Amino acid sequence: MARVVVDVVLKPEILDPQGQAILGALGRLGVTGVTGVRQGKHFELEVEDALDGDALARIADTLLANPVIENYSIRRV
Amino acid sequence: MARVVVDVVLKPEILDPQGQAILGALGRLGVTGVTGVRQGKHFELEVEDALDGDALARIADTLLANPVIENYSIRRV
Amino acid sequence: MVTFPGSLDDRDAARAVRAAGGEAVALWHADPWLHDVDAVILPGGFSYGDYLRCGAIARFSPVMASVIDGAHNGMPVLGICNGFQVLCEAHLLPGALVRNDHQRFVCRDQTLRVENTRTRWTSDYREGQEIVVPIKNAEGGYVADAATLDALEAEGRVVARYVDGNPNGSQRHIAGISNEAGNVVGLMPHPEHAIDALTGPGTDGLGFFRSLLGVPA
Amino acid sequence: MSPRVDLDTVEVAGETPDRAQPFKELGMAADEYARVREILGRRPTSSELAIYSVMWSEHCSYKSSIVHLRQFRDKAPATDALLVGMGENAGVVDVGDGWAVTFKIESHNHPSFVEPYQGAATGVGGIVRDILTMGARPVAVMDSLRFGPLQAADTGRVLPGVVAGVGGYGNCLGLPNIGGEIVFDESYIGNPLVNALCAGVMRADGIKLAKADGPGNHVVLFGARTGGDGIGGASVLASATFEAEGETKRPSVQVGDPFAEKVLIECCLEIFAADLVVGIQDLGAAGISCATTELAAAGTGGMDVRLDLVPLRDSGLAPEEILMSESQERMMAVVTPEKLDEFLAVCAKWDVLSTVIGTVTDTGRLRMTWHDELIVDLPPTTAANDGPVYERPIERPLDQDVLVQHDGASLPRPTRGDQLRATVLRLAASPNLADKSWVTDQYDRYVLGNTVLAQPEDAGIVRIDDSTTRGIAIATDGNGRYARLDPYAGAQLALAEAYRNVATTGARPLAVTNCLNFGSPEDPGVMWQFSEAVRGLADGCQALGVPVTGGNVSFYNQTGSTPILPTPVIGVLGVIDDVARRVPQGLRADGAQLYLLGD
Ligand SMILES: Nc1ncnc2c1ncn2[C@@H]1O[C@H](COP(=O)(O)OP(=O)(O)O)[C@@H](O)[C@H]1O
Repeated sequence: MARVVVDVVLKPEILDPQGQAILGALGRLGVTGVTGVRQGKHFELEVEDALDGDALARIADTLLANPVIENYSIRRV
Repeated sequence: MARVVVDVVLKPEILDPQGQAILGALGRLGVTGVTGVRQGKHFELEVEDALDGDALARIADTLLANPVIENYSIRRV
Repeated sequence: MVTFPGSLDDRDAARAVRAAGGEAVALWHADPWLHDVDAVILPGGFSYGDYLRCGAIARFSPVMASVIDGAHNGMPVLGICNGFQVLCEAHLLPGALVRNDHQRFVCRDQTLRVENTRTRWTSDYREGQEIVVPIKNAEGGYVADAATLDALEAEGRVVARYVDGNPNGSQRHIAGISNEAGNVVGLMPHPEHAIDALTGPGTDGLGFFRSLLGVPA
Repeated sequence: MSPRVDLDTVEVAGETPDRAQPFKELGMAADEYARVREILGRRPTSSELAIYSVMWSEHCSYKSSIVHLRQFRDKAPATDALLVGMGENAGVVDVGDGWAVTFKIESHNHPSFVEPYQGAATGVGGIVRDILTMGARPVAVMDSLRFGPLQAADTGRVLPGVVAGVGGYGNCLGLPNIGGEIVFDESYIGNPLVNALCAGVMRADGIKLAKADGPGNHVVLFGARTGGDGIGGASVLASATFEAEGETKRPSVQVGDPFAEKVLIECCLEIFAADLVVGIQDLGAAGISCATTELAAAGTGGMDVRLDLVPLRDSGLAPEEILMSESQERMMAVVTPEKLDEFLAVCAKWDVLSTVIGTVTDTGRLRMTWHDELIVDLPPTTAANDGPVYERPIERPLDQDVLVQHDGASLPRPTRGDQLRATVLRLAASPNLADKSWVTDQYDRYVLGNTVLAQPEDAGIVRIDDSTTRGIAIATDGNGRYARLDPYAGAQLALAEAYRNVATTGARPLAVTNCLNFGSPEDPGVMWQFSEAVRGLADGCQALGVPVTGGNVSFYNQTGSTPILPTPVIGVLGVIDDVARRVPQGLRADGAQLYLLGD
C-alpha cells in the first residue's frame, strides 16, 4: 500500500476567481506580504503497490484533472 | 519572494463526499488498485520573504482552512 | 433525455420537448442503448454531485459512450448547463466551464443574443434575435485559449452571447457554442425554463426545441 | 472488528449495578437517570444510556415545551383538510382531487453558528428527509434567517456561509427555493437563526408512516454509511467505558452530501411507487436511537437489531457512538420478506447502500446485539414517548412593563417633506427592508418547472404537478421585536401576516407550521415569552380556522444570560385551484385603482 498525492492547479493563463478572492480577503484582513494566491485541488490516493506511474498518470489525466485548463503533479509520499 | 504551498484536507473522521464520488468513478472506469481517495484544497501563495511562519499559520488557520473540519500543512517550495 | 444520478432539469427538458411537439424518451446513464432516439439532450443539474469537476464523472457513464458515437455521426446533441459541462469534458466541444468570477451560484433571467441560426438547435431563431432565458449556475464561466476563441468566432460557432451584463465572467460573453458540424450545441442558460409564461420569464426558450423538430433528420 | 473485551452488555450491567455512569456529561438529570434504572430494573448499559440520553434530550422529547404545545391540539379548529396531524414527522393536508401536501419548518441554529455552510446545508437536508419520509416528493424549500447587524463581524462570518449552504444543498437537490426571510438584529449576534421549510406532494392514498408493523418484517438501513458526525456527547460514553484515556473529542459538525440525498430521494420515490415499505423513518438528530425506538413504539412494539451490521465510514466506532451518530442522508425502512429483494434492487439501481440490520418482533422490547452479545434490551415506548415532562417556572419579566410603556409616542417624527424624504430613504436602505435579491439570486427558483410565484413575492406558489392546475402557496413570517413587546400578540401578528400573504395570492389558507426560537427554558422570563407565544398562536389558529400541523422548538438561543428576541416563525400553507389565477404583487396596469381594505 502506498499513498500518492496528486495536486491539480489551473494553468497560469486561466483566471482563478477563488485565488483572487482570497487575495482580496487577505488585504481586507490587513495581512501584507502575500502577493499572489492560486487555488487548486489536492488529492490523496491510497493505492496498491502494483499501480505504476503510467496508470497513475492516466488517472490524473482523464479524471482528476482536465488538461484543457489544468496541470497536475504526482508524488508518492 | 518565495512560494509557499498550503494543502488543506478534511479531518479523517469528516465525510468526504467528493473523494467517495471519485472512488466510485474509478471503479466504473475499470481502474483497479486505488482503495481510497480524499479530496482537499491546494493553495500556492507568492509571499515576501519577510512573512514568517507564524503569519502563514494565521493565514491558513483563519482563511484557507476551517479548523473545525479541516487540517492543513504548510511548506515552502 | 438522459438522466444521470444528480440530474435535476431532466423532467423540465422532457416537458419542453413535448411542448414543442416532440416525444421525450427517458435515457438512463447506466444504459448504453439510445433507444433509437433522433436526438439527445443532456440536462442541467449536478450529475454525481458535480464533485471533482462539473460533468467530469458523468462523462464516463455508459450512455455517454453511445452519445459520443452518435454525435460523431451527426446526431443532434444539446447539452444544457451541466450537459454543456459534460460535452466539454467529453471533448465534443472545445474549452471548459469554470467557477463564476463572483464565486456564487447565480439564478436570474438573462438576455441572450442568438448569433448562429444554422445549428440543429437554433434554426427557429432569427440571427441577432434577443431572447430572455433563465440562467442558474455556479460554474458557468466559459474559458478556452485565445486561438480556440478566435476560431469559434471566425467559424460562427458562438451560438449565443450574454447581453446586458455577463452573469459569470464567461470569456467574450459566450453563453453557448456548437461543434463544427453544428449538430452538437452546449448552452449555459436554460431554455427549458422559458417555455411557459406561467413558470418562467416567457416562451423564448421553445425555439431550441422547435428548431430540432422543424429540420428533417 | 472483533467484539470488545469490556463490552458493556446487559449481563455486565446486571452484575455491576454500582458502576458509575456519565449521565451528567450526557445532559441527563439525576432523577432522569434514576427513572431509567427504575424502568429497566437495573442500571442501563452504556448503549442504553446513549439511547435514553438522546431520546430524552430537550431536542427530541420536547420536555420543556410539550405541556404548552398541547394547546395546538386542544384548541385545533374543526377541519376535514387534515389527513395526518401533529406527532408524525410532518402533518399532511388534503388539497383536493386526491392530492395531499405535507410541509414543516425546522431549525438548525446552533450547527449553523459553528460551521455556517454545513450547518445550513444539513438543516435543509434534514427537513427534506422529514417530508420525504411521509411518502411525498419534496417540491419546494424556503428559509427563514436571522443574523446580527450586517456590519457585525459575526454576521460577516456566518451569513455568507449560511446562504451558500442553503443554496448549495437545495440547488443540488433540485428543489426550487420559493421564499423566506432575512432579518438583522443585535440579539442574533452569536445566535443566528436558520429555519428551513420544505413542502412535499403525494397522492392522498400514498401516505407513509413511521411504524414497524408486522413481526418477521425486515428492518433495513439505507443511504449513507454511519460515521462519527455529531457525537461529541457519545465519546464521553465510549471513553468512560473502554478507553479511559479517551480519544480526541469527535467533531460535532455534520457534513452534508446533497448528491447522496438526491439519489436517496429518487430511490425512495421509486420504492414508494412500487409500494415496497410497511413503514419508514428518516434518521435525524438522534440517528439510529430515534429511528429504532420510534418505529418500534409506533408499530407492533418490538424490534431485534444487530448493531454490528450497520455499515460504517469509520470502522473504529463503538456501539454507543453508532447509536448517537448524526450522520446525514440515512433512512430506515420496514420491509416484508416478500418485497425485500425488490426493495434492495431499487436501492442498487440508485447505487444506494442498503443493509438489513434487524427484524420486527412482538416482544414489546427493543433488543440490540453487538457481535451476538446483548447490549440493549428496553421497552421502546419508554424512550420514544414516555420521556420526562417539565412544567418549567414561568414569570413575566420585571422589565416588561417598562418596555411596553415606551410606546413610541415620544419619538421624533418627520414633519416636513425633506424629513419625510430622508426617512423613506433611510428605511429603503436598511438591510431589513432592502432588496434581497443578493441572497435569492443564489437560489434556484426554476427547477422542476412548477414555480408560479417566488422571490420577491410575499408568498411562493408551486403547481403541485404539471398534470393539474392546482397549486400550493406558502409564506413564512416572524417578527422578534413585536414578540418581545408582547409575545402573545407577536405570535398572532406573525400568523396573521403569513395568512394574509397566502390569501392575497388568491390561495385559501389551510394549515400552519411553526418554528419557535427562544432562549433558555430554564429562565422563567423566557418560559413566559414561550408560553405566551404558544397561547397566542393556538388562539390565533383557532380564530382563523387553520390547524397547526407540526413544527419545531429551538431553545437555548442565548449568549450568557441574554436570550435572543423571542422569535416564533410561522409558516402558512394554502391551496389555489388554478395557478394561472394567482395574483402577483405590484401594480401591473396603468390606470388601475388602489383600494385599502380593512381599518
Ligand atoms: N412548535 C411546534 N408546533 C407544533 N408541533 C410541534 C412543534 N414542535 C414540534 N412539534 C411536533 O412534535 C413532533 C416531534 O417533532 P420533531 O422532533 O421535530 O420531529 P422529528 O422526529 O422529525 O425530529 C412533530 O410532529 C412536530 O411536528
